[in-house]
Amino acid sequence: MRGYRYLLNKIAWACLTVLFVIVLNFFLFRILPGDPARAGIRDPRMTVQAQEAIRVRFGLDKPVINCFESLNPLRLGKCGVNPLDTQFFIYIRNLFRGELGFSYHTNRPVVDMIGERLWNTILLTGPAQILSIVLGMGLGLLAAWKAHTAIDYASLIGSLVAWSVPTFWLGILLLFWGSSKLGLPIGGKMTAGATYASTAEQWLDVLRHMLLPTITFTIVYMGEYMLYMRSAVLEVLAEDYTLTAKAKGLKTSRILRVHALPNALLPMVTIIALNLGFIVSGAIFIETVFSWPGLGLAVYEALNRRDYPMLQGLFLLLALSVVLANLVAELLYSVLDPRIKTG
Amino acid sequence: MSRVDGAPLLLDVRDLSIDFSTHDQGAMHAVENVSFMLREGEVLGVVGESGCGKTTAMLGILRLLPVTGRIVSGEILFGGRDLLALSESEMADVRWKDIAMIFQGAMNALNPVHRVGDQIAEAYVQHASKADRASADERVCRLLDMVGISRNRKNQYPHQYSGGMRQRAMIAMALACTPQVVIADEPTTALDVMVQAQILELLKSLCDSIGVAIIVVTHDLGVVAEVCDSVLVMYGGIAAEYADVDTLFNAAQHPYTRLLLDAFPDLTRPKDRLTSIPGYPPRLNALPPGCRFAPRCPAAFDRCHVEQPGLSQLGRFHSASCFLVEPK
Amino acid sequence: MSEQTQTTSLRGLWASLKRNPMAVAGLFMVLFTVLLALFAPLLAPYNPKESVRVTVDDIYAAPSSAHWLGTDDAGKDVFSNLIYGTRVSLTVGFFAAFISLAIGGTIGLVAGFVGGRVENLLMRFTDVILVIPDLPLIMVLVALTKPSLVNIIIVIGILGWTGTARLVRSQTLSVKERKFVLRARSIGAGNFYLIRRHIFPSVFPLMMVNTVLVISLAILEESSLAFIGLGDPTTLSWGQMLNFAFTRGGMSSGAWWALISPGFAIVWVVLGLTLLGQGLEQVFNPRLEWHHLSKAKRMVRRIITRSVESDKEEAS
Amino acid sequence: MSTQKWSVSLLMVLVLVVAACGGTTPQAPAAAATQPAATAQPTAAVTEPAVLRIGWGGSPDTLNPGTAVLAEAYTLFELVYDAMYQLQLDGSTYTLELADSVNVSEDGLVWTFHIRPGIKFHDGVPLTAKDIAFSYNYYQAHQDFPYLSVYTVYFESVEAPDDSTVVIKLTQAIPNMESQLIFLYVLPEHIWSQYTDATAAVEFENEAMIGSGPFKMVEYRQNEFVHLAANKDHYLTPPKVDELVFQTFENQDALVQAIRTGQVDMITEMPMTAVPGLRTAENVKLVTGAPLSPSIRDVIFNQLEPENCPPDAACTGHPALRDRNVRLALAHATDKQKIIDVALLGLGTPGRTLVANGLGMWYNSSLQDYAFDIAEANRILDQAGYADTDGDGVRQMPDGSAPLLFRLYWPSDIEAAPRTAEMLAETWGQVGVKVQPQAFDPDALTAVCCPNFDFDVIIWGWGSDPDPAFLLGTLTTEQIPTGSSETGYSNPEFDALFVEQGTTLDKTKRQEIIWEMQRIVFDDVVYIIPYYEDAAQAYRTDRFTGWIIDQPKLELSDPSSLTVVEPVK
Repeated sequence: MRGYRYLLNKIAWACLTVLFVIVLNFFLFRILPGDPARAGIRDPRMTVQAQEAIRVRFGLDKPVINCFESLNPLRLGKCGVNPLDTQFFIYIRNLFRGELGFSYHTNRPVVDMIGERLWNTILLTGPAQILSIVLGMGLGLLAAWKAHTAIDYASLIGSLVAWSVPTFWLGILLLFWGSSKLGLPIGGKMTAGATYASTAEQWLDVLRHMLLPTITFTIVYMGEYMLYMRSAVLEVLAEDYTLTAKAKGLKTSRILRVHALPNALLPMVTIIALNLGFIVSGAIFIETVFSWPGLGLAVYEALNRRDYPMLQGLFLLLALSVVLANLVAELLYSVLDPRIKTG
Repeated sequence: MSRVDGAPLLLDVRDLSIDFSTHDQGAMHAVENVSFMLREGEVLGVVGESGCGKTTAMLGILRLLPVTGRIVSGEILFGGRDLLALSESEMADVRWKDIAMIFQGAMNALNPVHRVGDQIAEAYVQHASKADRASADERVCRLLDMVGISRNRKNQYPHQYSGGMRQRAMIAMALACTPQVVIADEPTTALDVMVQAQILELLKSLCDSIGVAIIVVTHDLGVVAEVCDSVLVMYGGIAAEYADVDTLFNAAQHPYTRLLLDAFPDLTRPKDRLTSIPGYPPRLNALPPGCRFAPRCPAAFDRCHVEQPGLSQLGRFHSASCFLVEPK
Repeated sequence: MSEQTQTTSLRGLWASLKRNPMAVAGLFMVLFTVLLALFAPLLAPYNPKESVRVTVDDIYAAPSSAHWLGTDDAGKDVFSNLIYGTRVSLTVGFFAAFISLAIGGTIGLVAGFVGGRVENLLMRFTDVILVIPDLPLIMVLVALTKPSLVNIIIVIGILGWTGTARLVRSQTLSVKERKFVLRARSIGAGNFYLIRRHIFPSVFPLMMVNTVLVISLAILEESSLAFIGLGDPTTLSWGQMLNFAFTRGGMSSGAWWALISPGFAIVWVVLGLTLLGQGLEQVFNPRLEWHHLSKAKRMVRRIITRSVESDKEEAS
Repeated sequence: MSTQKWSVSLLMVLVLVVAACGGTTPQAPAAAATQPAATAQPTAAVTEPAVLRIGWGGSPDTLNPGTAVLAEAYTLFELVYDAMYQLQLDGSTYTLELADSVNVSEDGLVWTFHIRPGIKFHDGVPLTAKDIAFSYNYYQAHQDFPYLSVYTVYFESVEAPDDSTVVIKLTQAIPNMESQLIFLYVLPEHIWSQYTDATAAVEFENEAMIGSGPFKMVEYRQNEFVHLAANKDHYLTPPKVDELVFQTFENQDALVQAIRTGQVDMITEMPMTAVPGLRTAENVKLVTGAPLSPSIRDVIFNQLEPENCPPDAACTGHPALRDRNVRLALAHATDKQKIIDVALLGLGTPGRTLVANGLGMWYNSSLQDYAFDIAEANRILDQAGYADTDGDGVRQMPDGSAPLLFRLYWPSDIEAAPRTAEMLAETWGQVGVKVQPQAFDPDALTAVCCPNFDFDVIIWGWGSDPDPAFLLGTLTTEQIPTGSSETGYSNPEFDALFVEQGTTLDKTKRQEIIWEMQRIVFDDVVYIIPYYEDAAQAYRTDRFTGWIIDQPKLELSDPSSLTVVEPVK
């Protein structure tokens, strides 16, 4: 059946893309100047031997890859070196063992640091994404149905404004409005060091901390979903089968729910999947403004501290989630659209 | 005399006029004072070149006009009620229960993401009483049998049907609630000749077997001769001639009808050369003064270019709008 | 998208744009900003470049008659910075969009026109670039190439073309199949002639629509980069103003003006561009104004003889 | 095909992407990282426990003293661990902490410490001389510890003959023995002995952080908060508060907003621009002063003589910068007060030498700074032959070979640097010297600066140790190839004095030498030190009282304050 080969092709390309990202990731951070020993504050107490010892600990004394001693400054080296002694192959071997190396900054394994933060990002972006999908698409459906009326223009303008606002700026304004006017917490995931009578109370505290970032997220993403949904539904409502549905005497609500929505959702699946892939990139700004200890904040900190292994791990995770999101979109599209499923 | 002369009157359209408003070119008179009747079991053919307003008139009956269209005058009497006076919800009950329609572009008329069987059932369930709903599945199978589609294709999707089968499915759907009237808008245009014949044969047999009245909109006189009991010829939004099929084919009065017949190959009377009608159909926003057909009418004289001829009654079932045929 | 609707003449463009109120608003906002950028020296009360004796109480001074929008963390007049800032932000937007357009346009055109394996390869390459999340990659490239405005423009341009490439490819594909192209090819027209005479004229308007979108994305991207400290501190873009205001305690010292005005300016330009984009989209690939469920203004005009209440449609 | 199917598929998208993100399985929200094995919480006093909340902008990089680099980590070490000596807030006097007496052999090579009896670790195990000896040997054994191993350079041997005596033999007599020991925190041998090999020592996260100091670790969430509890039976300074919480705020404005709204009781740092606002905020007391560990901002001139250029280094410094007159003129053309006013909003004092004013007696306060005088600067340059031959407002080299056009770099992580660069460009422009400003990524700047010397002028800075030796060492000729020397300055007389101060035991004699070294560098205008940054901290007056703010140095998060502060009645 054509569908099966179609998916195999997609999966093959996804794997190839991931491999490309892995290789790009490695060389990208070897081209960048930078030295783990000197990461952070300059201090005269750092002796040359200490720097050399640190470089050995991070395996940076080995050649980058056969024939290349180092990429920045570019120094050629012996080509006959055993590949397993070069940083590249060690990196690949560790990768397949699930190790992403050690952070320059905290000496802790990158995998653990990402693991701790992953849950926080999902906790923040998950509900926000669902909220913006539901609100955005609901509004989009309504605006398309009532096309060229007050509701349509209002929601269109609203979404365009929401789409044009820089995320971090909206975050800052909400942070200050929320904290000074409503007494909402200023940052972080929960009140520091607080002891909770019950987990329910703890969750309540977390929710209080989540309120403002979630609102920011929802506003920013809702605009985009609404715009896409509106154009998708407009197109569907102009199709012949909508006229047939009306001719069949169906109620407008049923026409929208049974005939228009499923057809409009098809393109939306790809857009939603793509957005889910880019969640972390989007979260960088919101988590920074709200000090929310998620992956976005980890990217910001790792960049400020030039913590290359951590950046490398985070980029890999970002690229992986985008590739997987695309793959899932393709899968879902073929499952949901009978025209592709049945070949 | 038409075959169903004595049958009770189902649909009586009187002086129906429909305008289209556009941004820059003002109002376009798509349909002007068109009147016709439909009796039980009758097959009425509505003939005319493309852009003569025939489809618009049909959509007007079911009030499915696009938002820019407006019915400016006329009455559509059906079952003793004027459809134009109904509220939207009352009209929704009439649609498909009493009057069903088969659209021209059948390719896209079925929803691609729902099974054909479900779409047919949906039409039935919408208008059936609570009790009958249970028998929806069984009813769909009988409908598919009627139109010659095998039952096991019920759960397939529209894209798995050929053009002809999709048209048959549309017909099945149209008959889901056994309506009194079915409007078929160019049912065979997009199909090849062989399939065309089968579809026409199917329509004819359904009309005889379950007594449903059918309006067939077409630009193909062959279809009219084959299937219809009476014919309404339209040109530039007006009713040029309206008669039973025998009178029309043998004693057409309106110059346009005669030219139409000449332009059509006829096995019974060999013609050496088919005459084509010079000129083009009028653009609805730049209609000529006087008779719409005047610019292309070989028999046109000065009055035709000035005045618009009214519809004159020539026989019990025969009328035409042309000065030549006006009783002196 | 048939030829007739493609209003190539500017007057025709304005005629069709005029009908869409949002597009007009967008055009006004964009033109206003461009004028502001052009006549910055005349409009700005102070020249941000020349040195001015600054004392501590000049820092984050509240809006006053001397400084309509107060001063920033270096005592410089926010209003003048804002006006000069339009120049930087617009240049970043236009040039980055130009680069994206050039790359995306060519790749899309070649992929669409040549087709086959070449198309597959180019499109897979586009997917890969799309997959790599651009913000982290930009961070690395800017950190690598010393933060300067030119580098930022190049970096945003290099990574912003995937959308344009896909659009141009699909448009080229659809035009390539057109009869008049096949006919031209059959009478021996060369590839370049075909592209120049047929493909490009119909692809170009869509690229224009996409450009407006890409420009607004570039401006947003620049401000995000500047916010996380990757901008060029020696330039005077809105993003940099936001970064200074945010990192040097703008809010905590109550200097809302230093933070709100640049943010507002960004929203003003980006909104203007997107509204204009919507309008152009409607002109170049007009979708039906209405659809089957549109509420008819008045389905049946009141017939003189009998009062027909036909539009008491209940909300279904 | 009801729409339920669509919503299910949407959720599937979410779950699939989530599960696929990274190989790691997300743990449930860790309620408490690791419960300390230490004694249970202090018996809950009848009243609510006094919890002091502190807000700061950073977070410790790691809790392992060996590998830690950031100041935040050292703040925690000071609270949780003890050392042999404790540095007082005047910046140069040391008091014994773990030991109650010490005697030094005549030749200054053998230091014998008598340890106070009855000291316990937080897990109840007694602290003995053996733990101290183990700790010092442990630091010496790991050369790749960034900072702490360098303090054991002069240790020949460290032994503990019995539980209360520690004997340290030195390779040479050194004057600043106390400053070497204040950072060598004493680790519990019974825990750290399991982590002696190289990788284990570095990978040990030490989250339980068992020490003997006035506070003990309760919970640590990196980049979120650190929760400490008071060690009520500390032998020297039992704290009056019951618990301490350090909360991290990623952006500075949130920090200020936190103290305004009372969400925290004290903040250790703030953006300078917030100072005016906080001065007037109700029940918030703002305090400014020299920081405990001073940070020096310096304008570096690349004055490397070509013959000193290290192998495969670029050495592209502008020749004019080797001429003292040019550096002197630029010193006169630098308006330090304006830089402080604009870049630091007045929160700094004009600087003179690498040794900051916070280092107490070591700071040569007798030096008279170069006055900001554009005319004087122009006069010096005219006299030295740097005329503006082509009239473009930029002077040329005497031989007309090149204009005085200097590349001015700074690292992008110094917040005030861009504004400082702007002002330097302005005032230097008035004396005919043009600069090309360029921000740099810190690591890229390291690669360009040292030991490559591929620059003209850099605005950078140093973190400083309480003892001046390390900082002054960066100006010796031998440091040029190592990269520690930024200026490429090489002065034999200075090198000789550096060696001499390393071996002078007598404090006043050593002070004279160090003052003389600072005068030489100052006269040669090797650097321009625009300012020493002041620390600005604030605390809620309605929450806790007793903060130590009358000392020459200011550090509210130092044990000196945190062990004496008590809730406002």
